Amino acid sequence: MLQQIEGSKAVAETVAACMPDVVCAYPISPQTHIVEALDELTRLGKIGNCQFINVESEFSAMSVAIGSSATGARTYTATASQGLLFMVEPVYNASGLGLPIVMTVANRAIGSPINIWNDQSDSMSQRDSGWIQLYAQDNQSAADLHILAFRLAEELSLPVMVCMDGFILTHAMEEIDVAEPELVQKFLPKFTPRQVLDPQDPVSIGAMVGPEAFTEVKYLGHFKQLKALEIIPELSQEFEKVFARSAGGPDDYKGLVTKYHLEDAEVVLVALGSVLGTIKDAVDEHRKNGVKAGAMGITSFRPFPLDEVRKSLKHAQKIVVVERAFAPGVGGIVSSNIRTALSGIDIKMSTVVAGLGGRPITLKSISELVDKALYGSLPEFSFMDLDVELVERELERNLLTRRSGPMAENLLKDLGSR
Amino acid sequence: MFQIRIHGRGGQGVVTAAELLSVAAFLDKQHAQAFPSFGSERTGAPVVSFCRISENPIRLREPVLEPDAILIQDPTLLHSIDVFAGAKSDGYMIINTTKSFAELGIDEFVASRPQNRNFIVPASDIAFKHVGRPMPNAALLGGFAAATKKVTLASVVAAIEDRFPTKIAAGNVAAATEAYEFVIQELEEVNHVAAN
Amino acid sequence: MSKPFAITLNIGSSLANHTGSWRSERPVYVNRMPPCNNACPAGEDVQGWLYEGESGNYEQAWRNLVRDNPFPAIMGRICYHPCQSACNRADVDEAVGINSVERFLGDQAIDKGWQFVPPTVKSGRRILVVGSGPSGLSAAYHLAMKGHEVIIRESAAEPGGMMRYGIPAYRLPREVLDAEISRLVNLGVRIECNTKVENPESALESGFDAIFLAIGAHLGKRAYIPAGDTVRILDAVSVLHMTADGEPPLLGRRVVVYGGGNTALDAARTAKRLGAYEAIVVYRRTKEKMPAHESELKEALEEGIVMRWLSTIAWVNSGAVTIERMELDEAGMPQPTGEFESLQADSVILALGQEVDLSIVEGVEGISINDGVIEVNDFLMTGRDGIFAGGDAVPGERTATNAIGHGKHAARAINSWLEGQTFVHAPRPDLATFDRLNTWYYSDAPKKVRPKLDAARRAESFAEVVQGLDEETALFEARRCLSCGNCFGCDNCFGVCPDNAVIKLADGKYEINLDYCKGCGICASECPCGAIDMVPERS
Amino acid sequence: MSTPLKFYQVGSFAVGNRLLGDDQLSVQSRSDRTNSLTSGHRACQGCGEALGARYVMDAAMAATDGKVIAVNATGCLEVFSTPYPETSWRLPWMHSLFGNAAPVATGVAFALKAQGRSDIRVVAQGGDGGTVDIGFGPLSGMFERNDDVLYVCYDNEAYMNTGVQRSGATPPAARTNTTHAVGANPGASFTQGKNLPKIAMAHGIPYVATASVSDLHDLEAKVTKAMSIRGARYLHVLVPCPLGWGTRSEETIKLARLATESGLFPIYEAEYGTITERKKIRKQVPVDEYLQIQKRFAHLFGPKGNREYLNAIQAIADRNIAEFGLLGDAE
Repeated sequence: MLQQIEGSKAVAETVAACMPDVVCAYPISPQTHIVEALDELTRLGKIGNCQFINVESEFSAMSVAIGSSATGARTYTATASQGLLFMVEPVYNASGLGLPIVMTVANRAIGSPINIWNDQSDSMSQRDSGWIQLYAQDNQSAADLHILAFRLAEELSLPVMVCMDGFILTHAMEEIDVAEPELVQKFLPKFTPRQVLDPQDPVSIGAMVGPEAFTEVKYLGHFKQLKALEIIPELSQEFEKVFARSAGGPDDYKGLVTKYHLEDAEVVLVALGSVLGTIKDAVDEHRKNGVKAGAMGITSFRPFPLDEVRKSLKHAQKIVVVERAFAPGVGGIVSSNIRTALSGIDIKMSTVVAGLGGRPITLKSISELVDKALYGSLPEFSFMDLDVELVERELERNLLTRRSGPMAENLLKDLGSR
Repeated sequence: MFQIRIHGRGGQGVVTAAELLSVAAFLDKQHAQAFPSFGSERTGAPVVSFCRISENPIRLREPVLEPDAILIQDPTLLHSIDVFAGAKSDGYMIINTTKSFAELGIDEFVASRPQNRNFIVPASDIAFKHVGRPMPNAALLGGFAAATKKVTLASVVAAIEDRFPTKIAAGNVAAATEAYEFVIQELEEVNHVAAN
Repeated sequence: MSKPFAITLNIGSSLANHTGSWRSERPVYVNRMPPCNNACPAGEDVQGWLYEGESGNYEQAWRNLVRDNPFPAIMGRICYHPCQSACNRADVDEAVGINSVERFLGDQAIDKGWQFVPPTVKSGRRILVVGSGPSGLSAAYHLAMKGHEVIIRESAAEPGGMMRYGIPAYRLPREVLDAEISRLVNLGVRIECNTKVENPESALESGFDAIFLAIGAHLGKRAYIPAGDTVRILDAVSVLHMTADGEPPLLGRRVVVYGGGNTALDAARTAKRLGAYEAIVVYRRTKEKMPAHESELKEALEEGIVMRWLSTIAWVNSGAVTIERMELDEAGMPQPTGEFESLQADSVILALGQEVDLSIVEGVEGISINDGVIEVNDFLMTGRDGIFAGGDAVPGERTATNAIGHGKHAARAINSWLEGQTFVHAPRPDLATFDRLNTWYYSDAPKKVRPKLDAARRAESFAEVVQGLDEETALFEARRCLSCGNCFGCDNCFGVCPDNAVIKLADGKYEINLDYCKGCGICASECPCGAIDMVPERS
Repeated sequence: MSTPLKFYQVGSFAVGNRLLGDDQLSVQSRSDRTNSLTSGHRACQGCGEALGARYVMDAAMAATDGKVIAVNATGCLEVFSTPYPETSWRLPWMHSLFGNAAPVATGVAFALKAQGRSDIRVVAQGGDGGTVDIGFGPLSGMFERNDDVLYVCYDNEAYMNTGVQRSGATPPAARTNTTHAVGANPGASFTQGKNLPKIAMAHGIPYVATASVSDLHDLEAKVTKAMSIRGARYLHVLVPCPLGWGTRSEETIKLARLATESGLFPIYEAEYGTITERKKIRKQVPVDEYLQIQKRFAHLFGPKGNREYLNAIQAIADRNIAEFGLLGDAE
């Protein structure tokens, strides 16, 4: 039903419609509204016999999920930021064991300095954890991707992370068509686990595997990811049939990527998540001015749709990758994956790190990127709206005295004195 | 697209106000987006929330930087933050106060804009009367509906009724309605003055 | 279900991994010689029959017992149970009351009428046993069980030897004695009483294939004591014999017994029962040096017998006995002190030991006498082929149990001799010593004391003083056995193996699964009874 | 016979007795015991943990009609029981990580609850490292929520899997590879340590007990009792480690026995935070008798020994004896 609803609430209701058996969570902003709503829905008996467990840490949240999933229960949890880092060990374990857990990551920056606002450095840190990662461009897709995620996870026996920008999406109220439980049931069959702890048919799960088979186990995990690249389009098609919309949101292409005016685009902006909306507005603006701009969103970051990305971008002249996280010491994270996709093709590509720690990514700044890209003034790697003066002063201080004090405090002092 | 920025203090229902507004717009068959300023502000701290209303689906995810309307739930904020930042020259401004613009020291700002864009609503008083608590947000929304015509009073009322339990909803509906009438009255006075 | 590769495994698959290859030592179940068995002159497999007794399988226990000793009801009363002195349990709390369980089994057998199972094959050999004391009867039993025809000739009116004529009825009721002897008769042993064998050689010639001399030591030792004629001086053997025959001697009201052995106490206690109001035992040395059994002394004291330690009888005259006080020298030998004292006495009983009546072997070629007893070799054969001897008539400790052991040993030796072979004793296993036990597993359980007849009532009659155990307490006692050195099926090895490498067999035994046994040795160290050895693997 | 017979021959201390009826047999003495941890595992010779784990799991299986799911922390037990391609477990078993056995078990328990399978029970198990150290927070959470899990700690008093390093359960003065027996204060420090049974009791959970591999009947009774209770339960089992303690493989059970008989490892039960039962010491031994057969305490003995430390350890035993009332006749 179409309603004006907060993103978190829509996700919670959609998850509830997927009828999980176990939901476990530890509160962390900006994930809280999702699990608060799920607690209420559980208590109201809206999710059948679902068990909601307040754990004492994210480490335990994912651990409970592992135990629950291995016992054949459909299992859900949500986290963000430091929470995701605190559960890294069981996150890897869940994928290694092939447990189809679905987890929402309400994307948030990672400290230090502590920062509760949005960027994607949390989920990006887990890009190699073996989980499937789906990024939502708006709240409709944030909600819908969960339905797809459960189906995908359980078909492949692999956990899936649905990443949605914290606050920007989780706390935004907008019109969302929250999937009807009857339709969800049509799309999402009963969970039939591939392995289950059952006294009737006992197995040992989680054996120690030595050099003789570890590579093979890892290869099979990789193979499953690649398999997902085939299954996601199938499931997306099926989803569309049932729900009359794409799980990946507007401009969805096979559930893997989104394509916006790519056919003839000379400048293509690439991004993950909610910034795509602003980017599309920018594309429209430039198109009005006759600039052949386009945008590509990546919904499935893991597995990375190398072929689709290559096909979508190979005719572009300039590519600007807008990233909400980066790899210190190297540069872009998404960019390097796109480079892999485009290997052998010589296209000028720039990486712009934007929106770190909640800094607004404005339409104005995005639009300027297109201009700069067109005029060749966009460096290969840069930070959007970086306060150059501020950082240069701190660097100066560092040069002058070894003990220049805490960097964050210095910057704040500087800002205050302006 | 019509963009609204609401200023208030933590605990005054600033975020709720933006959300109610978006629901009202949704009920009026428009597209709307409401979001807070994503802070970790505690009770009493200055808080901002945003709402966008449009005939078309909204994709933009930046904060409202150039508001078409500014709602000020607490006039004491005038001295601590720049509530008028980015204000459009023909934008709306509705402030919860019993004082005059002059008494608030913003008569200069008001004077620089069309007269039928600036409104005073004694929202806390109205709220106190109907709800028993000085929660100004519903009353200000009634005032906003009257001033801007961007949402209907009926939708504001429906949004309030949908959000709150019956008793509280009734008080807030009464407050919104009274504020709505209050602003209509103000408008008439302005028009009357203008006509004269 | 297609399970994920490698990380998910089918249960129990480690059985493919034979960890037995880790082993450098392997556990081996052993049977050691329990100290009770080791100490038993009759060679009873005490642990073996207690094992059956523990489970309440009394008949089987009895049958195991009588494999070695045909008189459990008798021995359960009169044996001084060296088994209990050797019992390892004494170091935990108290020795197992083996003797009382033996008596219980013996009484059960009498009660239920259990009989020996005669051998199915007869040897056709005839053997003469001279004397029906414990060694004679024991030999007869073992020989009969081997299929030989056995004839016992007894000079006395009734069979039993010292068991009848030396041990008072209050210690060994005659019906018990009769019952166990009659069982032997039922087996086919012929007992000819009032038949004195004068010459074993002629007996051999008259168709016996072998002879066992079990003539005992029935002559009371005399000592020269200056005496007048007012005091009767008798010897203890005669007193006891006459009493057993129902013709007790007149001893008077004050009786002094001279000696320190069991017979002295028997005589004193008998005197009490015959009407003496005072019975004093005069002994040269101290209580500690006294050869009589502790329990006998205790019972005697309970009955009012007075002991005069460190005293000798100097002379006897005019209804009085003069005793001289002694003191022990550095070597522990009693030395006169010259201090005298007078005790009133109507009679004096000398209990200074017994001697063998050797007249039967006088003149028999090859048989030699030494120190008053008949000389025999390791197989209890005298210097004369075919003539064997045992019991009190040959060197050795003079106890009924020892005599029964002689009987068994002689029977085996005779049997082998008849077959032209030399008896070879089965090799004795190593002793099950206390240090091999893991006593933590044995809970504290003090011995059950046998009830005794009230002391006041004892002096009035020859009723049996020491009563038997009821079934429950007998079972309790049986279950106190530590089963030293022999598996008793406690499942400890089965339970404590970290590798599940002990297999429990259907018959209550165990087997090591060498496929998985890593040789850690826990089973051996945690075996309560020390029935497992760790043995190095051959390289 | 009217009254049931006691077996004074072996008391109730040996694993079984050929004369006992089926209903009186310990689980371990039954020929048809589950052997939840079966042969072919790769534990060291004389491993106390292998023994303890089989005792516990077999008892749990017996108490639940074979309906147990086991969760295992990383550690020796996990490594020696499930190296690909073989597993020694014969029940549904799962290993996830070092520190998360408790919450994984919580997940299993709640999954079962969601599925309406109240007949299937969950047992989590780990070593002392996984329990008192790295898994402590999650375990405390499991306790505090009163999740329906029996957590069993097999305490061998150090990190044996990684090669004998100190854990929060390592006793004072013990030598490990991170508490070398050199310098002015050789071995582990004389701290209070982390007494997890007491900490578990402080959570007020329905059942907490200590046990050792030296008293099977007590151990089995405690597992059986624990399985009869719903909610969070904790069982702390002392399992000597020949490798880490420097002891002879055949002395594993003896060591566990000496630990309890010296008073260093009190055996007790508590319900809802209150001690309800304590196992009396049968034959008290001085701590020396327990310590001197362990190489990890070798530096306390001999001419260069440390009587002061031995006295301090004896004082700990004495305190335990006084605190728990370990002497005197059994109740």
